[in-house]
Amino acid sequence: MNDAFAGAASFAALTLVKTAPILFAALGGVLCERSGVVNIALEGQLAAGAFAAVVVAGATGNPLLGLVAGVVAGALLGFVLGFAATRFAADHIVAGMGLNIFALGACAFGIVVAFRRPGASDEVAALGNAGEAALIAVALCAALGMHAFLYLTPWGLRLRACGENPAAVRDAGLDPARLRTIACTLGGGLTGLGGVFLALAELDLYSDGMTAGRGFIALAAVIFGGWTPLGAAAASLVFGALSALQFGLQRSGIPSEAMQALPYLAALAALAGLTGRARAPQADGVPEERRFD
Amino acid sequence: ARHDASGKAVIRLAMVTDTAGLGDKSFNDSAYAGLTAAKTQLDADTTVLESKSAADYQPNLTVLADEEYDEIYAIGFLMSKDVEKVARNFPKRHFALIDGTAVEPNVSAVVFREQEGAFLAGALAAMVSKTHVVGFLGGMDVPLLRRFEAGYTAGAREIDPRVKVLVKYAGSFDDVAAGKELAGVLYDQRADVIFIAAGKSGLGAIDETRARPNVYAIGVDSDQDALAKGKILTSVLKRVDVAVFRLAEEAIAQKLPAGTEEVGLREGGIALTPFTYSRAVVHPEMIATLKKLRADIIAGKIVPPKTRESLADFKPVTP
Amino acid sequence: MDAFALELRGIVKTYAGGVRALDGVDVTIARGEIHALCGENGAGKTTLAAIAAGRLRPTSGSVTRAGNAGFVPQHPHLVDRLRVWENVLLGREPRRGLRLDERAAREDVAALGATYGLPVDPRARVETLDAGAKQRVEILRELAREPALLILDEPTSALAPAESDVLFDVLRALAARGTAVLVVTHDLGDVAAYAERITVLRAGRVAARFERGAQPAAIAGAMIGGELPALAARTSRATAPCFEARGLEAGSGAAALRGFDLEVRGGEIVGIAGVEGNGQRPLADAIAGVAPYRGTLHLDGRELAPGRPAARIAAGLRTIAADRQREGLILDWSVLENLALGDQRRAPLGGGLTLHRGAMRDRSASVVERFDVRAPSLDARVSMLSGGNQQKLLAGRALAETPRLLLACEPTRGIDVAAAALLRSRLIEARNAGVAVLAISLELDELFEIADRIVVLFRGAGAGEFERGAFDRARIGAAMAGVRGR
Amino acid sequence: MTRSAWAALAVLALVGAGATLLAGANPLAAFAALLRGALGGPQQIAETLVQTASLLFPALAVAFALRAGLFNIGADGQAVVGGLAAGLIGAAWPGAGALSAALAGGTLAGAVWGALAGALRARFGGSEVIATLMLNILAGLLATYLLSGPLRAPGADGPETATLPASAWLPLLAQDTRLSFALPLAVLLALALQFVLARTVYGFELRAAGKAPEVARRAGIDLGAVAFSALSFSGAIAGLGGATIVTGVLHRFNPALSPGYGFIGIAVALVGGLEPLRIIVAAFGFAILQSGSLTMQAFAHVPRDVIALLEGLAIVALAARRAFVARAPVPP
Ligand SMILES: Nc1ncnc2c1ncn2[C@@H]1O[C@H](COP(=O)(O)OP(=O)(O)OP(=O)(O)O)[C@@H](O)[C@H]1O
Ligand SMILES: Nc1ncnc2c1ncn2[C@@H]1O[C@H](COP(=O)(O)OP(=O)(O)OP(=O)(O)O)[C@@H](O)[C@H]1O
Ligand SMILES: [Mg+2]
Ligand SMILES: [Mg+2]
Repeated sequence: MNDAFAGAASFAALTLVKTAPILFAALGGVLCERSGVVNIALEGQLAAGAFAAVVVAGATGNPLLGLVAGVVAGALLGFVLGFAATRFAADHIVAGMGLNIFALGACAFGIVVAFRRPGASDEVAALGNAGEAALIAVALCAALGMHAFLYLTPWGLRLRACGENPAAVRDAGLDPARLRTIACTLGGGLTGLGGVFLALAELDLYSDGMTAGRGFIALAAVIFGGWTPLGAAAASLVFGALSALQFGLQRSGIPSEAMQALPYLAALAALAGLTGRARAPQADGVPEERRFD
Repeated sequence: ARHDASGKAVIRLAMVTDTAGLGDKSFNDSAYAGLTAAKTQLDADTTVLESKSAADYQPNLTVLADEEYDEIYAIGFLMSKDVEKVARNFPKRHFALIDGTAVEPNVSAVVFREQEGAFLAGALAAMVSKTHVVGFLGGMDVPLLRRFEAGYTAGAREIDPRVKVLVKYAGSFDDVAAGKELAGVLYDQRADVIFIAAGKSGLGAIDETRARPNVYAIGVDSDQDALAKGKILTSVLKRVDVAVFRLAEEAIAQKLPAGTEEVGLREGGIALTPFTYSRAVVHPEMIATLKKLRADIIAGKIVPPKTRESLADFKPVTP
Repeated sequence: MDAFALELRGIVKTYAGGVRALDGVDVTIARGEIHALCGENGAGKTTLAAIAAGRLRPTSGSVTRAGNAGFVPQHPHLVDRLRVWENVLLGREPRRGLRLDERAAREDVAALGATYGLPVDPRARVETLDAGAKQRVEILRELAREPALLILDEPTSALAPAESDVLFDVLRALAARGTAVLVVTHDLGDVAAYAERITVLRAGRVAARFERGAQPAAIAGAMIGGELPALAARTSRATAPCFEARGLEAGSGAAALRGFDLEVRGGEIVGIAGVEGNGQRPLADAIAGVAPYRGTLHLDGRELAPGRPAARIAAGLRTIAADRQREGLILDWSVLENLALGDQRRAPLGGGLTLHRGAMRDRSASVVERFDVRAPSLDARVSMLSGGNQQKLLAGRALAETPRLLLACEPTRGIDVAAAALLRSRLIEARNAGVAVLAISLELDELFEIADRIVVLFRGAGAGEFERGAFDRARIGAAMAGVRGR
Repeated sequence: MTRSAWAALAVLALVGAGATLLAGANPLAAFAALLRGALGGPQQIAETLVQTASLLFPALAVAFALRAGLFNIGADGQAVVGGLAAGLIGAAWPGAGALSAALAGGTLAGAVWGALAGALRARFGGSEVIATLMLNILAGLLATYLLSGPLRAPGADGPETATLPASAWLPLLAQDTRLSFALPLAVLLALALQFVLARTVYGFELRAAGKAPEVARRAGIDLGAVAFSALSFSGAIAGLGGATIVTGVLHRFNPALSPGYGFIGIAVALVGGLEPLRIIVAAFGFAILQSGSLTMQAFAHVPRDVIALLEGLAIVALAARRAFVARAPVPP
């Protein structure tokens, strides 16, 4: 009985730990996409956040500075995506792919430069368990906060309008390009925070490939969540819980791959179940504004 | 060999990693340590090429052969066939394959009997464990890793027939966070000693070990004892560094051996680190037991199993 | 105080493709003046309006505005998935602390609508509105900003006549308060009744200027540089039954169809009259097979299965869709490819593995000729065509061959007078050739010109039927308003 | 070239030079090594062409689906199952026809992998982005499971098939290189796709569905059928690509057969404006970077990651040129 309780508690804890980085990235993605910019660069933003956090925490010995650096790095990538997508009418998917490749390459290269050795950084001063718990709380609150922001404030309304029809936003005397760029930058910062979580809260180092596809899972969470913060949070939790579950379920005798496949199979099954109820923002991914007549 | 500014001949050494890459503080880094040692101690000119896909192996090896590297190390069994082919195309260059079998005359290969070291790790884990539950954390569930798994399980049973060995795989060699989380799961399932053979994913598992009281880990490939002092009982060394360095020396002496060398406990290719930080837990009688088991393995009295299937047939020698 | 609200001098606009849409246009509008801009399709009206509004930069020439300009574009520019109040107040939302003050916003919008006589439901989602309501929302959005100059590009093309009158009354009230109004329209009756001054564009130049009191015929003459073409004559009427709808129920809410019966014979044009939102859209969607419905539809005696647009096309249905840009045309595609849409599986265009480019070219050339589509070339992208020419293309595609049933939704929306007359002639010719034509139009005058029979739709059901010869504006109007009696 | 293109090039050159200096190498030497490695001789050119072929298949797969408005980010997974099928069939095929059987098997396996996403999309409206993404991961797991477990090759230490018999190898175009008939196959495929898209009824319907689904639906085009078939074909193309890597390059199957070709392929496809013929050119351009970077690392001691970094920047810059703007996929 006691054991089962301990099991449940540790399962819950593990679920939250697995959820947090995905949730940060998914929220970053929601913000971006609601403004109309498809953000396929979440993976790169996660990596950049993790990398910058570790480098700065290592150099200064202060993990809080590392946290700030991680957020800034993610935000910078977000800004570049937003700027390219709006001011240069870049195709969002190409630009996002490019940023992913750039960020992963730059981090791998940066490790060599900063730590004089390829592959992984040294261990650096990290945020520890308290930081981990705090960031999990931040992630969950961010979901609520973003919901309030998007649906209850004027800026949220404008941002959503941008994602639906930037031309109408321009008619209203606002600058949709600017709004989109701001949304991308903020979203990038949030995603960067997900990277910080991985590198400085859960661990204390950066290692190539450590994001391990979490950015893409977050993208899936954005879509599953119907492009809403609370939906994305629920989807991230489900992904987190499923991977925590597969960790617990692995036993000798059952192929470990079968267990590892569990979250992904569940996602496919959910696709069949969630019959296209959610709709992407109408102008999501449309690089230029439409002609006016 | 090329000549430097002063006209001295400089030996040129290069290494190609498999897709797992550097930074794991275990297998690949061990090879890299050997190369670095050759660079500083033997004044060699060295380089490393990392492979991004299986299709990169051959061009990586070819480019290095083209660039007149004298000795080219291929790290990992996945490159066996590519080494064979490139070696045939460049008979004047010499290749060294770690973890594989050589066929060509200009290839030296080294394979390790990992299961012997893993066996000792399992025995140690069973002796230290208070819960009678020990864990194994692998990177990917592939035959090489199962060699570790089988040896480890057998070693644990040798000491404690009722021991429960939990086995988990991270599914990847570079998901550090997953390594950490899985170690947590193993510890939560009451394992108090785990053997970590998971590349970079293992770094996370060591992290988790460091954070928990009364649990211990066993490292792999490189000496990982200092990564969590006192919490890592020992590391099962796979002396890739030694093999690499020795081959470099032989290259300078122009006495490179062809063929495949198999190394284990007897040859010193596999060894345990000396419990520098873990004496508080690893008592002298445990060390004595390990010594005896090691001697039995070297003497052939114990043959640690290499696969899950042969594990079933393994009968503890000492009752 | 400045005498004029807008001054355009020597405006030239050359589009990226090299089309010179405007070629030295001067227009001045005084405060408090309603100024109409007329011209054939493609004359450059939209281009000029956009330049006047500051939405488009002229290639050369100067634009001087005395204050801020509001712009209601030809095609709606609304955020479909937001509510009416959100659209109207976007960018100037009332706020309580950091939060949106939704109640205040709704009240503001309702009050605004009441002030200008443009009733809207502030809480409705825009995507559920029909074209007229969208138009009102868009106008309200501009009015909310109290512009010194209001520019409207064909605001009445989606409105019923009565609604247009209301709109022009609103514009007159605005003008009385000193707002200058520039309105692009094809409705010369409105122009004559409401505009103080009129500029007629022809091929990018000013062709004529009129003052209040000008005759519609004179304006039309200046527009097209000749006489209006006469309507085709109708030949004797066939009576073979062709299309039949029984107990049709479709759509939802106020605009749903509730048990509608209809019969269209071959060689007959049946007009559906009604105030917008009385079931026209569900009716059209059910016939086109793009929305679920209950009841039965028969074409030439065979039942049309629900949800199968392809089968209907194969059975001989062609459609002029109500919303040309969303439902009818692929703006990024060429004229040539757009004209093949729907017929890609049938000879002479398709039928086999490949498309027959030659046949596609022949068809396009003939449609462009017969429907007077003004396009730079057959390979030009449709987005480069003016709105009216896009509409002609859409109609031309539906009548490229002789269909069995033609579903024509607002067939002449946004088309200039001459082109509209031409298109109506084409509809009558199709009827003469035995096609069953079902025309859904908000414009009673249009139905009077072409229909053999008019069925009035009220709250989703038939509310009266009138034969040609017995068309009576008053009685039809009464039926449209729900007053029974034949 | 326009001014902004020159500016983009200048930025790239500066960033590249800066990174090279940071790595302690000479930028000019590094650049020279890159070019030499990619185009310096017949061997090098052959390798670059091998890369071109490997990139071309996934790029075409992505482009084909995207023309239907569908975003296939699962080309890598499709290549893995395609390669797996080709490897298993090629290794086990008894007599003649091993190569054809391997290629056909790979194509079919890729098609099935794509069709799974297509069916979810057509039947349930499920996002193909998620489906293909999940199927990527599942493909890797499936391959590792099969080759470490039930279908493990005798003596194999990792998840690999045995070396294929020479009868299952794609014939070489040039002796002593790895350049095989994969390249002409890919180019032929590009030509065929160009024809299908531009000339056939099917291509017309597919493009219509991709550009304006609502218009297409009203024109009698079955959007579900288009989604299913387009993703199946897309998967088939990517699967064939995987099969050519197995039969033409590796001569065995290994789950790590792609360094992310499926992702780079998205960029290649879009830089090529989703036009098969222009994609060939784009693929060659990217292949130069891919293959030159090896030499750059070996000779100039500049980590290959610098190339990834520059490649990423170049893609962003290319995306930012209006000329390359392709319409984004239209959601349901
Ligand atoms: N309100 C609007 N709604 C939709 N599209 C618009 C709007 N305003 C401008 N555009 C589109 O943006 C294009 C460029 O607008 P603008 O006149 O501001 O030029 P610009 O951004 O300075 O670029 P350029 O120097 O190339 O003209 C116009 O051709 C028009 O199609
Ligand atoms: N974006 C564009 N690119 C190229 N040519 C264009 C573009 N927009 C309009 N044109 C061309 O410019 C000319 C004027 O078009 P405009 O839309 O101003 O006409 P209009 O008078 O508003 O016609 P309509 O009554 O049909 O709406 C037409 O020949 C049209 O084909
Ligand atoms: Mg117009
Ligand atoms: Mg018009």
